[in-house]
Amino acid sequence: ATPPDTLVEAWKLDEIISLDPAELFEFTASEIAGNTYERLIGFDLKDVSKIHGEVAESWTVSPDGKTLTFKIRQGKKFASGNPLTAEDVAFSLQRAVILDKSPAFIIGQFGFTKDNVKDKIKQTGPYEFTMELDKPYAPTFVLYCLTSSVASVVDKKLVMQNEKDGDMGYNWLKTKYAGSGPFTIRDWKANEVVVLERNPNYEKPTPLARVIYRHIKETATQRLLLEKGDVDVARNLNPEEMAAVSKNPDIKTNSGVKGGVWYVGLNQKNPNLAKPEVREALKYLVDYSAISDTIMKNQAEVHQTFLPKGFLGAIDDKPYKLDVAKAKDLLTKAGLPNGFSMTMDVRSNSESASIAQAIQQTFAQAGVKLELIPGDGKQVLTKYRARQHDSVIYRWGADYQDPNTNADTFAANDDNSDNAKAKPLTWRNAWDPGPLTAKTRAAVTEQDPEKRAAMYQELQKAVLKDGPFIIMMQEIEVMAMRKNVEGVIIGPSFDTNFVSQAKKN
Amino acid sequence: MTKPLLDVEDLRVRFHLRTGTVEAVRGVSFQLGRERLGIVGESGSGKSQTGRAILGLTPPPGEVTAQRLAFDGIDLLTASKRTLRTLRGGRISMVMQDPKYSLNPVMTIGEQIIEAYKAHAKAGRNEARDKALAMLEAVKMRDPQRVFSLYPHEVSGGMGQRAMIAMMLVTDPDLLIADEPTSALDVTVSMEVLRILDELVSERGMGLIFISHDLKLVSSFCDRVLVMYAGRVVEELEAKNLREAKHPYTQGLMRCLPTLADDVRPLPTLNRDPAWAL
Amino acid sequence: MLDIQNLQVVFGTGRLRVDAVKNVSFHVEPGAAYGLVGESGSGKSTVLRAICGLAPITAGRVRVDGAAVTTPRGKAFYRTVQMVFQDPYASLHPRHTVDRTLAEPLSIHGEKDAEARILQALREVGLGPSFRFRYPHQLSGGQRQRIAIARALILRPKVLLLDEPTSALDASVQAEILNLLDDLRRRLGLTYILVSHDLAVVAHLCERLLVMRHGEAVEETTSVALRSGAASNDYTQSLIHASQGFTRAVRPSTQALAG
Amino acid sequence: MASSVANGGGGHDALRFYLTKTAQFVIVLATTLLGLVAVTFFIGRVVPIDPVIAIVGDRAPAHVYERARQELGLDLPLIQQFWIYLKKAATGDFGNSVLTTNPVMTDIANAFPATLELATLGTLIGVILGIPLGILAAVKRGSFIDQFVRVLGLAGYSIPIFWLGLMGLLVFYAKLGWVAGPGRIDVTYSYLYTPVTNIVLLDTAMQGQWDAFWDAVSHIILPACLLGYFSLAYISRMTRSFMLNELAQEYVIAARVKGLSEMRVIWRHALRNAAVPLVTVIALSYANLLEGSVLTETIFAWPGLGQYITNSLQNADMNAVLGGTLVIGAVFVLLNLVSDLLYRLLDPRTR
Amino acid sequence: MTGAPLPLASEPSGMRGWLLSAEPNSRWQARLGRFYLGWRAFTRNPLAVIGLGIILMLILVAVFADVIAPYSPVAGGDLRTQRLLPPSGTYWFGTDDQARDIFSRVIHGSRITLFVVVLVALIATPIGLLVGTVSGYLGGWVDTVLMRITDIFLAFPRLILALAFVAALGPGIENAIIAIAITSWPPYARIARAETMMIRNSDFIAAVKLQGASTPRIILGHVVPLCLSSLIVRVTLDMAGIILTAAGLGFLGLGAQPPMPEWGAMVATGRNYLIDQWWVAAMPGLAIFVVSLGFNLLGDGLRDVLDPKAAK
Ligand SMILES: Nc1ncnc2c1ncn2[C@@H]1O[C@H](COP(=O)(O)OP(=O)(O)OP(=O)(O)O)[C@@H](O)[C@H]1O
Ligand SMILES: Nc1ncnc2c1ncn2[C@@H]1O[C@H](COP(=O)(O)OP(=O)(O)OP(=O)(O)O)[C@@H](O)[C@H]1O
Ligand SMILES: [Mg+2]
Ligand SMILES: [Mg+2]
Repeated sequence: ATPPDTLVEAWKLDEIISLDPAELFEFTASEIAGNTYERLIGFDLKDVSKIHGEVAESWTVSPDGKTLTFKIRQGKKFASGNPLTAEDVAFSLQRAVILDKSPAFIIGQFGFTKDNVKDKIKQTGPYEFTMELDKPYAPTFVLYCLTSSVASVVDKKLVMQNEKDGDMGYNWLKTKYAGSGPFTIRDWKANEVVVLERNPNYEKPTPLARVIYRHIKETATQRLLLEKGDVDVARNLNPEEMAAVSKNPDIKTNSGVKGGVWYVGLNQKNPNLAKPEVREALKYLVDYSAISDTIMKNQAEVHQTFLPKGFLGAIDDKPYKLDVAKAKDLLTKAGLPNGFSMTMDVRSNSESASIAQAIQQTFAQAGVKLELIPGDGKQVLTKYRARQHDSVIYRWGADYQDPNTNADTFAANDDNSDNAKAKPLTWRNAWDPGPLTAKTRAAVTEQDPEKRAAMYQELQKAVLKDGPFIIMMQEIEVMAMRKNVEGVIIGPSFDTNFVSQAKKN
Repeated sequence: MTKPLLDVEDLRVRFHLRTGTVEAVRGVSFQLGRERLGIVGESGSGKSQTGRAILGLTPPPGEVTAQRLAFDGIDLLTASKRTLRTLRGGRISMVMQDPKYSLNPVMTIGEQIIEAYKAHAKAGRNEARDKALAMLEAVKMRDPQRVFSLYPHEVSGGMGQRAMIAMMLVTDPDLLIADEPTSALDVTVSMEVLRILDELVSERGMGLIFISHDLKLVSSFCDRVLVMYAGRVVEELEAKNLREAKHPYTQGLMRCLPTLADDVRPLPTLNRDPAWAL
Repeated sequence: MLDIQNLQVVFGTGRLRVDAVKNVSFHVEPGAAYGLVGESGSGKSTVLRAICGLAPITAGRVRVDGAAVTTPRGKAFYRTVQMVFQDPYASLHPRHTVDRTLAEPLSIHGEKDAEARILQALREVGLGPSFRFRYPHQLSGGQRQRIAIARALILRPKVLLLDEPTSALDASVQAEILNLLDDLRRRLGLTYILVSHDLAVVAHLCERLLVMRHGEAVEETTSVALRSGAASNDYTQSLIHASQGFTRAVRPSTQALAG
Repeated sequence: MASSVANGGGGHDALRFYLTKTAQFVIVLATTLLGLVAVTFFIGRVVPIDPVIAIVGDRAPAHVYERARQELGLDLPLIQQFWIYLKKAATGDFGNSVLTTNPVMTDIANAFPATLELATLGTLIGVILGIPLGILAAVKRGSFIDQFVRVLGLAGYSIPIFWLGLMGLLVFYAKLGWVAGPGRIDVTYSYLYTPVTNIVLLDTAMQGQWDAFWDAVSHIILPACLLGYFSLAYISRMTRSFMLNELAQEYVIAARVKGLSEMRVIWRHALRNAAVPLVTVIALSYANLLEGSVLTETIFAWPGLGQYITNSLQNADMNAVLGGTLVIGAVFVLLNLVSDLLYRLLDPRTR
Repeated sequence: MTGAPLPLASEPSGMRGWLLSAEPNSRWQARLGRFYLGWRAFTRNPLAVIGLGIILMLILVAVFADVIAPYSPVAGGDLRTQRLLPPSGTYWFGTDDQARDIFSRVIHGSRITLFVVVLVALIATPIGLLVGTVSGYLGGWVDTVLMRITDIFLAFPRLILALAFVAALGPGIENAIIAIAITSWPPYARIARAETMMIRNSDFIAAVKLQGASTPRIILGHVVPLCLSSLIVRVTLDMAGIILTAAGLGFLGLGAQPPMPEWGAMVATGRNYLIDQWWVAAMPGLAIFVVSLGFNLLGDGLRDVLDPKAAK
């Protein structure tokens, strides 16, 4: 059994490589950052379109739309005891850009570089700072980006105390903590455990004294631990296990829709897949509802457009369902009446392997012979990024809550050549979306939210019809937990699963 | 001769094998007093099995029966395991053919002698040690102290054989079965070993069964000889009368050896008569 | 036929050095039989092995048929010199039939007519064709030794090296093998070198012999001298004495000869 | 592997003998490790996984990716990379793990004791039960107990470890509640002691945290028994076969001739001799447990070396893989040496 | 042995007599006789016969898989109604998460298992045999070099090496087999070497040398046959390990590709349903167990027949 003031979660933690908000980008680390750091802006978990200040008290946008001025809440303190001021906020943003780690582009995309960021993001008063953008972006776009964990506020004084060789405390913060959130990070043992502890300086002390994430790789093990009460929450149960534990009177399940989508990418370098009829035919050869009702029960729901529900402009069109006759027609039109053979790269040991096998079955009904190539996560990814696949089954998770994050990757491709710099999903599948690229770029600077939403709807429809993506499902996150656990929040993004108000009765 | 030390009547040893039942010893009978009894015969004639059956050490698939198998009045066939254990090594001992295999390679020679002694005599460590050293000296070991702490592989075949004899005689047995104690040794060394055994018999009055395939040796060393063929005793006679053996098998064995004394060419060979085995 | 001059064989180096044979010389005429006797470890086998290349010649000279041997020995050498080993149980490949064992040398040397020669070799050692497809475990020790002899003879060598060919055998079988060897020598005009620790066996088969001890030649003598008990060397004397059987009291050896 | 050398010689010779032996051992260790590094290194480079992704993730912009690639030195020729690696490794620097960001040696210092603890206990169980069972089977050859040991052993060879592991958890942890669940120690106790050796049983015991100690015991007992079972399967079978071999030797009969009790014949004589090859077998089975517990570690959420290396391999974290492999290789060679020494100790013939 | 034959209680006659004849008339009879003797020794061990029975069953099942299996091993049924059904009259072993009949999959999986086992044996045994015999026979620096290489492969964590190889060559059953083969030869080399060292100084090797035989001839014709039997025994005993390693690779997703009915991969999938839908993992697991057991029992029996040292 677990202590009453401690919440223990069983979770696969082996992907954490850093706890520095300027670097962390994985689901697990993001969630931990969400519970331990505060960000400039937050959004309403029920209605993502509502934005509010978290560390920021208020903000104003200049008439030309290029300068934002933020006022910071006063009286906040870091866990270390240092007061939180605009200096810390500006420093945190600058630091993210200067360190230039993986998530830095979320802030950097507004025209900040290592060299100019100190001028463009400036402290203008003890509790005020400004941001100067290179273009008049849609303000919602900017603000949504500031809700992501890379915009977490770090304790400048503490971090700089631990600076070595001008690394802005990077090597220190990788494994340590310098924030102001409801919990502090007490300990991280790679592949073993992350321990959070109540931050006494947080304005609204948490009911729990401690939250412990234990690395449990086996889902069956997670289940046994949960049923036995040795963990309070199990995070990675599969549908069958979920169904089984939900019969247990001591256990309940909580779920929330997430921003991730499951899709099959079709490489346009394959001449068969480059035919529009073939792409469409394949979209008719997936039994969406059967998969989401069985293999992915409680894990995902049918969704076919690239924007997940809850995003600005998201539509929920579902034109495709399993229709072998129609698919055969389309294949005949494409000159492949007897079907053809293709391969699909699959991450072994994951849900995708099961989905892929179900797809394999339905493809076969129209004569499409699908050979599955299982591989390690990183191995499949390497191949995918080198455009060496025929098709691949993968999941895409939004980087931040603005629709641009998905549009940018599903609908835009600036350079389809083999040595392009950016590698969005369109590029990886060697698809040139033509005019859609320009439309995506235009949508980013559209100031009117309604017009902007309409632009994204158009993009979604175009990709749905013609894109080399069979988008199948939107992710649902389910946590199985002991009955006495309350207040665990499953937010719409992976860094908004909060335990700050959780308690155990 | 009064009551015999060992009385064997109709001893049989059978092995039940896949290919059928093999009778290795078929109705051997003899009596032994305090004397040197030789058992000769060619390879596989059942000499060793006879010796082992007396000690109750016939290997697993074997089965031993006899009309009578008594040592000093004790029936060995019906004796309890416990009795047998006290007899074994205590009053009956056996020197085995090859010291290379019969000594435990990971124990020192001294340890092994002490162990044999302590299995039968209530003695302290020091007393046992003294006894062992005395025994090593008795078998004419040149440097008993040194040999005492040597491992079997560190001594030569002759020394090993003497150590084996020391180990088997440390309890002052009444009967010693020596199974080809010299066939692994050089002629010169084997003479020394025989001399030791000879002294023990004449000085201590021990009974000795001497198993060998070397007729010449047996005839010169023993008092009485049993000649075995295919598991049976085909002839029993005084050792000195071996030259006058009646049985054609014994005669054949005697004649087919080349000697320095005369040069027979071709050497007579043995024509086995199936009737001998019956 | 065979001429050994100052043969020396050393195994190992440093602490592990063993001087197995020290400075041994002897000479064997064609068609003669020469014996080597001595106690265990005196280097008898090593001399034989050095002659046929199974042990290194550290110093000295070995001549066969007037020519010095080469290292490694050529095929021609093996057609001239063959060896029979002490232990008939170890010298035959346990998984090969008699047929295969005898066919092997023929195929190595590219001889034709294997069929007939195998049968002939079996006949020569007094075994019938029924033995041809047996495995060693289906043969008695004496039969095995006969096969080993047949194998050595099948290439028609001139010299046969015999390393205690009968010491693992029963007395009656020993007589058979000794008779066979005697007979073969006469019929095929072979040259023998015979190693044995049994003086009587050496005397039976050989005309001359060399007594060895600790790797050295003690004395060369004849079997006639041996039979008459005339030995100049003490060690040879003691060997003669011991071969007479057990004697209660230590007496001069000459007396024992009568018994 | 023991090369036996004739005995004898004075103190000077003995000294020289041991010096040569030591030199030989160092050379063996060095070449084996070098070979291991080379093989692992080059395998690591042909593995079609981009190690850079492991660091920067999938979403990183091109320039971030490029920079990370250069930092890893992946743009240099292979041979040069290997040389650089060797030079660093010689000074004990195996680089940092990409996944955990720690120096590889630090990670291994954490993970190895966990595996060591488990494997040692497993081997102990295997030895304590396996040897008597093997002896019993040999002494009562063909009897019921012999067949039982045989089937027990064969089952140990044939049952997938993950199946047995999960079933064990289900029965003894979930249903019966006799043992604690996966993990090394309960969270309640995990901060009651300071890790010194990282061997939980040792640390807690040395610091007198007996509650924590007993909790750790109840965590380790199930996986240890599981590994113990597999080691038992192997050891009992080998014991049986060695004992059969020894019991057929002449010296055993000689011991019986001396009138020793059967117990003494078996334990003092036969086993003492069987122990010689058994040492090698035990060392081998120990080494196998050290390297082969990947699946057990996964199921029991045991943060050990097996999991560490597998996880690293799957993420192309080559520094970690190399480091881990080297440690296991070194342990292997070391165990070889120890069994060699024990061999010498037990068998006077090789001294 | 020479000397008088001891009378046997019953003389073999007829066919048996012909086989057991001490004077075979042809190579064939000699060989058959040997085989028959071995067979008789073998059949005296009931467990070994059971083992042989299991292996024969495996082969039969693999050959007639198409006939035996009632359903397709790869095509699944309706996900909504036929998924994860417990064993019943229709689906003897139940169905899996893709609504496939597990019984049919297990039946067809026997082919893959057989393929793995045979191929590994065919690759690893000759490598081990060659390295071991050459190393043991030649000795010297050849021995040193070969044994160092063997040591390196031996000291390598086995699963890791296999994983690395599979990762390098790409997943798939063939590569898994190569990987397993590459990791399993070192022990064979060691055994073969030990055996060779024991026989290389024996008289019968000296005898062929004296007939002028070349080194390859001695190694292949004389040394190898003698090492073979203990190696065969060892390989059979290893079969279980090989199946389980293949299963382990399948478990890590690096073995057979879905939807191939490889037993290890099936168990791996079943792991997700282990507690409630136990049959998904248990059925292929049981198959692995039975076949490994079969190989082990067979190996044990063969040891008694082939290995002269182990036979008593
Ligand atoms: N364990 C056994 N199983 C079957 N037969 C056996 C066994 N032990 C001995 N025999 C047989 O018993 C017979 C007699 O064997 P024994 O050892 O007594 O012969 P021996 O006269 O001592 O011969 P040697 O001079 O060769 O030692 C032989 O035919 C032998 O094959
Ligand atoms: N290969 C070898 N390496 C080292 N020493 C050897 C080798 N072969 C023989 N020796 C040693 O050479 C010496 C002579 O041995 P050899 O076999 O020639 O004796 P032998 O006279 O034939 O004895 P036996 O009558 O026992 O056969 C012995 O001390 C032996 O240990
Ligand atoms: Mg005998
Ligand atoms: Mg010799």
